[in-house]
Amino acid sequence: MANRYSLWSLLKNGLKHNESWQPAWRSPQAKPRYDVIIVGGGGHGLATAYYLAKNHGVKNVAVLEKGYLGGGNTARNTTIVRSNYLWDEAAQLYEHAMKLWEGLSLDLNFNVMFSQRGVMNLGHTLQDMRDIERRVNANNLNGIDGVVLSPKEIQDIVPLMDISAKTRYPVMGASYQPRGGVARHDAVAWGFARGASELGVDIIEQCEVIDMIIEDGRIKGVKTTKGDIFADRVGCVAAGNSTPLAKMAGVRLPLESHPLQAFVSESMKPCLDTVVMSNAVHGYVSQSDKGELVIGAGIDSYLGYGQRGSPHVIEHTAAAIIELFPSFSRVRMNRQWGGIVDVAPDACPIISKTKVKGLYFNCGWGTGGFKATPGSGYVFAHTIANDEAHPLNKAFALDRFNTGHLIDEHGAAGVAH
Amino acid sequence: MFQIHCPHCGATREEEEFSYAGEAYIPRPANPEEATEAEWGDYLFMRKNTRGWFWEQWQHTAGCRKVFAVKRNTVSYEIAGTWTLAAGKELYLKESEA
Amino acid sequence: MSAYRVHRSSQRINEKAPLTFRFDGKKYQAFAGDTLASALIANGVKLIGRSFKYGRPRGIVGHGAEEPNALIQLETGAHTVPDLKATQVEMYEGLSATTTTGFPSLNFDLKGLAGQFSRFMPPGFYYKTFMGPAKAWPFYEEIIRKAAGYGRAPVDPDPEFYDHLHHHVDVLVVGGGACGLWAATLAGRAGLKTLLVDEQSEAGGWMLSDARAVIDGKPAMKWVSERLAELKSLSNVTVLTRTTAFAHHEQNLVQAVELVQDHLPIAQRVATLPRQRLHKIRAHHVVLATGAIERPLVYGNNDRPGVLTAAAGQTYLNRYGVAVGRKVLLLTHNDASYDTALDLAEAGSRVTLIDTRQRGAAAWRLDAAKKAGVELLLGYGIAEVQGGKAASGAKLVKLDPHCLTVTGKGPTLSADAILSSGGLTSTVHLFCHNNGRPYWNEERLSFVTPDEGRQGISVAGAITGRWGLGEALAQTHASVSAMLIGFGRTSSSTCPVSEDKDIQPTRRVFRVPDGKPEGHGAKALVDFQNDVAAADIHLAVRENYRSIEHVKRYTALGFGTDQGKLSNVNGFAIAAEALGMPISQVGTTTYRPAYTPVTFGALAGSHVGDTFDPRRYTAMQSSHVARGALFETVGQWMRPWYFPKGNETMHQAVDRECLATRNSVGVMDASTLGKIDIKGPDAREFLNRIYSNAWTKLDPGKCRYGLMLDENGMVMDDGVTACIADDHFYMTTTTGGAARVLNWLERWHQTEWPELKVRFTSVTDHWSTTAVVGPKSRAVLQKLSSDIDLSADTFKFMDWREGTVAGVPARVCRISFSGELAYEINVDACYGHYIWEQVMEAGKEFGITPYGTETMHVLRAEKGFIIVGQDTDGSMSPIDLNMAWAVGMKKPFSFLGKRSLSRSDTSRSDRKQLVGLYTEDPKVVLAEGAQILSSRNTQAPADMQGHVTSSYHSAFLGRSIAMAVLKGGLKREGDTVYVWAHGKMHPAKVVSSVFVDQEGVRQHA
Amino acid sequence: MPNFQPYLQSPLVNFNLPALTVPADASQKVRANELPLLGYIVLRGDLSDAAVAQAISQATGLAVPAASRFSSGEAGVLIWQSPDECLLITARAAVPALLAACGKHFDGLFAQAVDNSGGLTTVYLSGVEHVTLLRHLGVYDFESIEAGDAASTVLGKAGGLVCRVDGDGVFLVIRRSFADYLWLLITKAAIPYRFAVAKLPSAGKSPFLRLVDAGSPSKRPVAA
Repeated sequence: MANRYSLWSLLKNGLKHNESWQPAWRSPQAKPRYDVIIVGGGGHGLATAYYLAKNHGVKNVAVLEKGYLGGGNTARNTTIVRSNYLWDEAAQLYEHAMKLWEGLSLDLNFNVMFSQRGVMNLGHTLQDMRDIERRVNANNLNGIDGVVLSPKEIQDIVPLMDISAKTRYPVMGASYQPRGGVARHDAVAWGFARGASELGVDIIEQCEVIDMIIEDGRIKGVKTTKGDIFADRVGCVAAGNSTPLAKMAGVRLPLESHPLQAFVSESMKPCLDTVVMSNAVHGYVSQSDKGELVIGAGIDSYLGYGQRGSPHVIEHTAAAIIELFPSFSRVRMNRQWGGIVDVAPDACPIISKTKVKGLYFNCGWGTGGFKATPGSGYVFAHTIANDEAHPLNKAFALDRFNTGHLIDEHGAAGVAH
Repeated sequence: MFQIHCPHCGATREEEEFSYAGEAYIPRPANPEEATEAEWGDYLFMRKNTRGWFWEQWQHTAGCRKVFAVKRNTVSYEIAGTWTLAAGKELYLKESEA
Repeated sequence: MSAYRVHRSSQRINEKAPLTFRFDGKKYQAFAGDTLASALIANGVKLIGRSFKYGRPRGIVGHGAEEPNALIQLETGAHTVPDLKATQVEMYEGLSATTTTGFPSLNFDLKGLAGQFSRFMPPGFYYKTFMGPAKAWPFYEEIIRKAAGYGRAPVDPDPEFYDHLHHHVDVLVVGGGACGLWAATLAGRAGLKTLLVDEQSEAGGWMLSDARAVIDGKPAMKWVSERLAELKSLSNVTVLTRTTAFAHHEQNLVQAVELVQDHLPIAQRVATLPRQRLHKIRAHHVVLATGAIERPLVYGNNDRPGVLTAAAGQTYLNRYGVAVGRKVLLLTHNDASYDTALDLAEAGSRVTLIDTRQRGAAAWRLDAAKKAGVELLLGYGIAEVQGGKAASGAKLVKLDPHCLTVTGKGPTLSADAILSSGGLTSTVHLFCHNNGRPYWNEERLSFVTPDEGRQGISVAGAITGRWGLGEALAQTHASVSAMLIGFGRTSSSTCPVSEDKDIQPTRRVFRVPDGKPEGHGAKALVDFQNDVAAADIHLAVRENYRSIEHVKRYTALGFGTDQGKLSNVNGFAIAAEALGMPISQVGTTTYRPAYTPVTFGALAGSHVGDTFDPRRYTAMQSSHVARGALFETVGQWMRPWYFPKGNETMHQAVDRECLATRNSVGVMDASTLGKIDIKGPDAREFLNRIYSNAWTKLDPGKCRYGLMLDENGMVMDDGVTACIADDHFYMTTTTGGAARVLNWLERWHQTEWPELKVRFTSVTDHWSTTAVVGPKSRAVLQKLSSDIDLSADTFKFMDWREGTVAGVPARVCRISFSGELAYEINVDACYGHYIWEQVMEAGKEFGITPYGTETMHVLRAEKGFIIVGQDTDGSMSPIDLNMAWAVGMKKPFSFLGKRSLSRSDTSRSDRKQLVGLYTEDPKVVLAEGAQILSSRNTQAPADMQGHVTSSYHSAFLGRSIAMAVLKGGLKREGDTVYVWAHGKMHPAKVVSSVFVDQEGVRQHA
Repeated sequence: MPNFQPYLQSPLVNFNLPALTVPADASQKVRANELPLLGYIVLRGDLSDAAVAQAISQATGLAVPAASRFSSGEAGVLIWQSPDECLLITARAAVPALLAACGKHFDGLFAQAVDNSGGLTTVYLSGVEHVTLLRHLGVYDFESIEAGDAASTVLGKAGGLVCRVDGDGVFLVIRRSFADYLWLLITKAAIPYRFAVAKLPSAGKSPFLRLVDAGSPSKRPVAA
């Protein structure tokens, strides 16, 4: 790698007043034709391009991003990574991603600050606890780490949590995945961009796809704000904007795009070492390396592409956080934001071929896309390169909505991620 | 947080009184048994999910409990109008033809 | 009193009210009206903190919300608050604050040592190192985490409370400066319902700092107090101070937080008042008069303690009677900050004004400065501030008059304070929260709002880039007058007059050059809180982080608790230069709420503690409490879980409750079930469509169990529905599903079948339901009812009768969720408690036993009855549940979900299906949620065949029972499967899911 | 059969309001108390259908109210709920007769009457800050509620119906199972206003308060 990052490179460049650092990725002019076009320069799209080049030798690839790369949900999520999904299909996909996360910084030579500080999903009712038991047992049999914690064990890990019986929804226990954690979201996009660019992928920012060029049921290329670009294979990874893209190709998707909000507190000394999630009281929280509490709010019920939601959603989340952590009442929210999540009916993604030959979609990640980033890119690259699903994403095809073979992860997904 | 005019109560109220009820005017196949798997799947799950002006349903849960039609821009969140389901359908069909 | 305290006629502090406070344990004096910041400066305290990344010493820079450095921890124990800006903390007697940074101490900081090597820790430092070995990262990370962060989170629950207050007004004015006051005055005079909010302890805005301002020929603060008096006299106007509008949402919903009691000593806070109040204001029209914030210039070591903005210097002096220094350097590029120099000189400080402009300010100002004894250095800049923990002076450079370069050395001057003015930045945040875009005004060097505002929003004063008081008031007057016309009102008021004397143009300077290539000289800070220097922005661009969002995210510019109020425009300008494009093309980043930080407590309001979420109770609640029930949360309902006697464990109590019920009689509160009254000539047809089974032949007086499917064919709810009359049904739903089912019925009726004449009315709360269960239930009921013929032949299983029970009108249903002879007595809930007690009394001779949900679960599981949500999970069809008997495939109308059942996957025969399990060891009670394997092989990924949904010890059978879903289970009766949970494996045999009384003899008794 | 002595309990019974009730005085800026054990009948029918409207009027003696309004008369209060629903609040003792009258007049029409007397209760909220209190509880523009108005809206996380007879106070009609929660919420929000559980004022012209007298124990229905 021409521009390898290391302590040594920091020293060397520091001595030169940091004037010799090279661009992290190239920003070339778009060529008229590529082997593969990836629409969407978020984490998933960049990962797809990276693995296309790295695993499949497909290097003549363009990633088209309508804004700045990593500016969509990659930049707007609460960075939680876990793989404790209920159903075999989802569990194996997310666990594959987890394994990639565990080697990602070294693989990319870019520290994505993947921090395995553990993820806790709280249970507040008897049914919550049954679901937790079921999921942890399934996880263990799928080779995924996880234990069921008692309130006392929870308290040992998260001392500030109120586990008393006086709360409205007392904490009855939790599932805990020690390998879960958080990662630095922007770094994931930048790391994949740098890795892909290094392997020859062209990253074209500020390039919006405005139409698809389709002849005889085959994709030929895309029309963009920077002109027509041709390719025989086009993979769309555009999260909340997937439906408008699909519409250009005459493909219908079972998606609804909703606002999902989040907020952070001011920066404080370490007070929460673990990711805590609760579906029943509707909140999830972790503390970033910078010291901010990063808090995920609920999904707004209505359809929305505005990257903003309604304030009462944030207010309810603040109340939920106080229900779990009464002392955080005096902590202050610094900044809130919203993303657009594309929600599929079974809360599972679609990683699929379409009726248009050479056109592929990777979408429907709902609130859970960030944690899958490397895994999603990995299997989507395989799907595009071979025109056939990887065994891990076979079950996530579009036709499941016709046959009824849904993979219902609502229980595992809930609001949270 | 939106303010929505309920065409049944004749009043503009805050979003917290309403609940969202999804895309409007999805026709249920007249003879479900005759629908192919693809047609049925389309009806069940495929959605317009429009970016821009969108016909949707809201229910005035805390008020009259009536479901009604709203035409709302899903990007700017501007609301063009609200109608009873019957009145909205005429307008919707006219727009769909145009 | 220290040398920094001076008397000013304009000051707002009360010299007759001295206060004491503690800072880092040391006692100091202040006056009422001070902020913590003004009091610290007055006491000569300069070092307040250490910077986030490099541990650089930091002091107070600003005087309000823009402060990036002076983050303090206020008070201790349960009242502690982290990360407050000292500039916004109002002083009170006994206040105690501590610094939040510096390890091991503020004076000697290890991070500060590391910061000496900051050139090796550029932006992206963390991304470029600590990657391997992978196992070492947690170690590095713990050090990074400990080094980051400012204050400490409170540990104790908050002793104070918060609330919300909603407003609906014609006009909301945000900002109580001169323009905001005038806007509110105009709106108020026009009779509009008007609310004005201002973040400070008193209105006046910049007028509080500018002792020279004149409006309508009088001192501006006099004009301000006249306006306030007038507004107070208008009943249609409300003024809220200490109230910050922090977010602007759809259709002019503004959230504002009022600090009700934060300015009071803790002991004096009124227990009956909230600490803070969240105002949610829905306004027809919003006037944003949010003003502007002065930004500093960017130059070497501009972050040393003692370096402030000129506006801060002027504010501390005129408002608080505090001179920031006795020997002051003021670096500027504009005329306005000459006032600061004049005021300081007037107060006795020695002031050197360093103007980057060759010719300085307008002649009248130059004259005034000279007259006041201000030393003028024209055409100079500061290359580097000197001093470590406090600024001691600065090294100057001579600037080229035309091109922004260094042409020579300048003097080195000593000073105890250095001020700079880099021009004003309009406070456009609220305007932008909801899609509004500001534009770059090259003349005013600020992102400003368009004069016309936008739909529903007027903008007034400095937010538009009008820096002169006269022009700002004139623009406000015009803008608000136009708004009044929109309301159909006119105004006869004349615009207040303030003379804007002539000024010289500002010099376009953001980064003051030091004559060296960027990155070679002293660190020139842009974002103080995040340690972002000018060179860092250049580096980000060099590394291709070229979008302004990338620049921000890579360097952390603007991501602090000050949200970049001082740094954003300087950052954009420097990025623009590095990118070689105009600022207007670089654009702004998106502004997001909150304008200033808001406590979680204020956001939550009263929705905490016992009102976090409703607890719903039945009419029998006090009976249950009196009998020692423990409760289970089901949805929002509190249901009795079990009724332990003495030291009984749950297991023992449930065994006792089960046996009593099966052998004699038990009683359960079933009032929480959802109940819907369904009436109309098409009620029966509607039920046919909404339920999977047939309703055509159900006669009045009869009940039937119904299964409700979603359109995907999966079971979503179930319950018993009674036919009251041909056109009248009484439906029950699950406890958790009541609201969902009512909405489901309404939506299908209204959207799909409006032609059906049927209506639904929720009567969940009207009826109390007491279930009397067990072989002696008839005997109990017989003691209570004389007008209902209870004989087995006439009142059959699944019949219902109207009559009286214990003298109260009742609907009695002979239905059973236990497989026993059982009756459910429905009465007006006001009689619920009475009936329950009567049943208890009548059952005494049979040892009647109240039971809760746990025993209910065991009894129904013994009969194989499902619980929706426990034995189903949204992926179970009625066929999967072995309930094909409840699916009327021959019904003429294709009921909801029917078509989905015949899809290729849904109709597979190897789907997971409901079965019973008997463990080989009858004492083993399987874990609910245990997974089922076909073999003992647990090698991951193991072949999971299903899971245990319900599992209990059956005291009646003297062994364990379990319900489970199992792939192809309906054809696997007799097979042995292996049930696994937490590393333990138990073989079990697949059996029918009906364990007790398969023939139904008991319930038909 | 033993001699049964049925008793009724109102939804707020667990707060024991009668024991807490104090005389009203001006220092209490927010006052509240329950109007226990009234009768509630849900009337369903297309109110724009003249025949239905007439039948309702004949059965109740009350005019069908306009949208978001209520009418009142001897039988009690008739509150508009939706284009096909009204809520009749009456004395508990009058419920059986009114139900019967509805049954009679609704015959042949697509209209129904459903007894919901066990499911609801009414709280009188008064005092100079009673509107402020409502503004703490919910998003509705409570200042705009005029005499004769009935607003169905959200209060905290529950629903509620707010009716104003005069400037002194409002009547909140709430569901039984949410009554505990709402009472807690009211008392919490009222902390700054010298809250009191105050004796209900004499009925005067208030059609709601008149029903309390009509529903006093001596006039309660005798069990059939």
